[in-house]
Amino acid sequence: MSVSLQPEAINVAAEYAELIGDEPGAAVATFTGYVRGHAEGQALTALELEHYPEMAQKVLLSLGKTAVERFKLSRWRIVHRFGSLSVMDSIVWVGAVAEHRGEAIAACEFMMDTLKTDAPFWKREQVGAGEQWVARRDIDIYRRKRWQGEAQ
Amino acid sequence: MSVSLQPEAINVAAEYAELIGDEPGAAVATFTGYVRGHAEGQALTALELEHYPEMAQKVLLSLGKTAVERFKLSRWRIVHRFGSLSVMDSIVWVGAVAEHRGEAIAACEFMMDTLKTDAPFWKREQVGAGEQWVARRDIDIYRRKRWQGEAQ
Amino acid sequence: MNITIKLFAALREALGESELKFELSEVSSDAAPADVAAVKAALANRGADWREALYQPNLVHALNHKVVFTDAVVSEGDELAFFPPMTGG
Amino acid sequence: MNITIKLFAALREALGESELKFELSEVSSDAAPADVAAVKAALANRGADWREALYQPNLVHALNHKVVFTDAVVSEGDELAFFPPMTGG
Repeated sequence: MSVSLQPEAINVAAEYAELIGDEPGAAVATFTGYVRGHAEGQALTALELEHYPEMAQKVLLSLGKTAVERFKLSRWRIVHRFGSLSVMDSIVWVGAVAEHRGEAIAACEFMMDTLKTDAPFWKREQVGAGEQWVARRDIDIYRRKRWQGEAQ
Repeated sequence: MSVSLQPEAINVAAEYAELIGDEPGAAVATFTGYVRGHAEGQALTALELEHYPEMAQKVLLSLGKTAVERFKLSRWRIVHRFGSLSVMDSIVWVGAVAEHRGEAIAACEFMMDTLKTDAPFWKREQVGAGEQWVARRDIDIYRRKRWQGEAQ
Repeated sequence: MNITIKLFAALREALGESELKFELSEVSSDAAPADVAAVKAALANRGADWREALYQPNLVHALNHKVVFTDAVVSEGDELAFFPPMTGG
Repeated sequence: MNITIKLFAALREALGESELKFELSEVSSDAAPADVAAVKAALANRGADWREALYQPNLVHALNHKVVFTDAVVSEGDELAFFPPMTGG
């Protein structure tokens, strides 16, 4: 039911407690993404996440609402970091509560696949001495499109 | 990498911390199931979970190992309660760590779908004044079979 | 020379027992080792409630903690369990 | 009578600006309101670096925080952003 864009580390335990609230639904699925220690075979030392705050907020809020309708969620939450991140830092967390496990799990996957390509964040990797903007991956476009094929 | 069968409530925060360990993988998915407050339209007041301890331990351990091979997991954990449960109690928790989100999420769904039909637990619901053994649901058989069709 | 029989859930309730010993030589010889079907048939002789419980549709047979078909061969010291479809998770 | 232009990531870097004002009357009249394509064309006149950045393949255009095609009509007070494909998550 809410979005947080934050520079701080994600407190997964606190987010989970907030997600389920006083009356947990029957099925709760979560996903956390962490910064990988390598990028295309090279050691990654840090990651800078640029974002477009107003648009990111709107896109993620709209994504949550779409997930509610599509997967009959009772609760959801999306947390996305921005700014300077280190290897193994948490970068994104999504949680979904539904009556059945299939819906909760699918909603998490849908939110992740969609925010990867639709939410205005850009990753800049520090690889060894150099830096580079991360290019969009074909697999992410493919994964995003799968959900459009199934759209109601 | 481990299974816990326990009568105690599941400490989701502690399980998560244990799952990821000191070096989280890039993608972490979890699922928690809670006791529903109703069963086929009637209010449910309590749930008794009978189990076959030695077999449950073996089946779930083997399930985790299968998930490792199938979804290239670096870490996993399955926690299942037994004994007397109340409405809204946590009943099962699974967690999977992989290099990519698709694999971590699919592994959670695979573990849940498989344990529902293959792990020796039996639910006895207290519904109003009466009690009844829960019957296996067709949807659970269907969901389990989907994974066999895709097996390598 | 016996095996352990375990019963769970509705079966355990219907038969009023959760665990019993079964003398394998009742149904087995060196020439013809017993399978799960033979043990079931011998147990069914204990009465109508046993017959009904053990031949109910969808009964699950687990031999040494592994689900098996009724043609699985049973050996001394084995643990054989009967129970209804599992409903975990 | 102007709009706000925003640039992000590699575009922001290449052009050395993250936000600028654009006088919409340069490209718009009551009879022919400007669309995103017209604003882009005017900005591209600022130099080769602008031209290259704004006509790169896969450039994304967002008008008031929504991704749009270049035929979207731009009105006074709007916020128009240009950026490369998003790589969140």
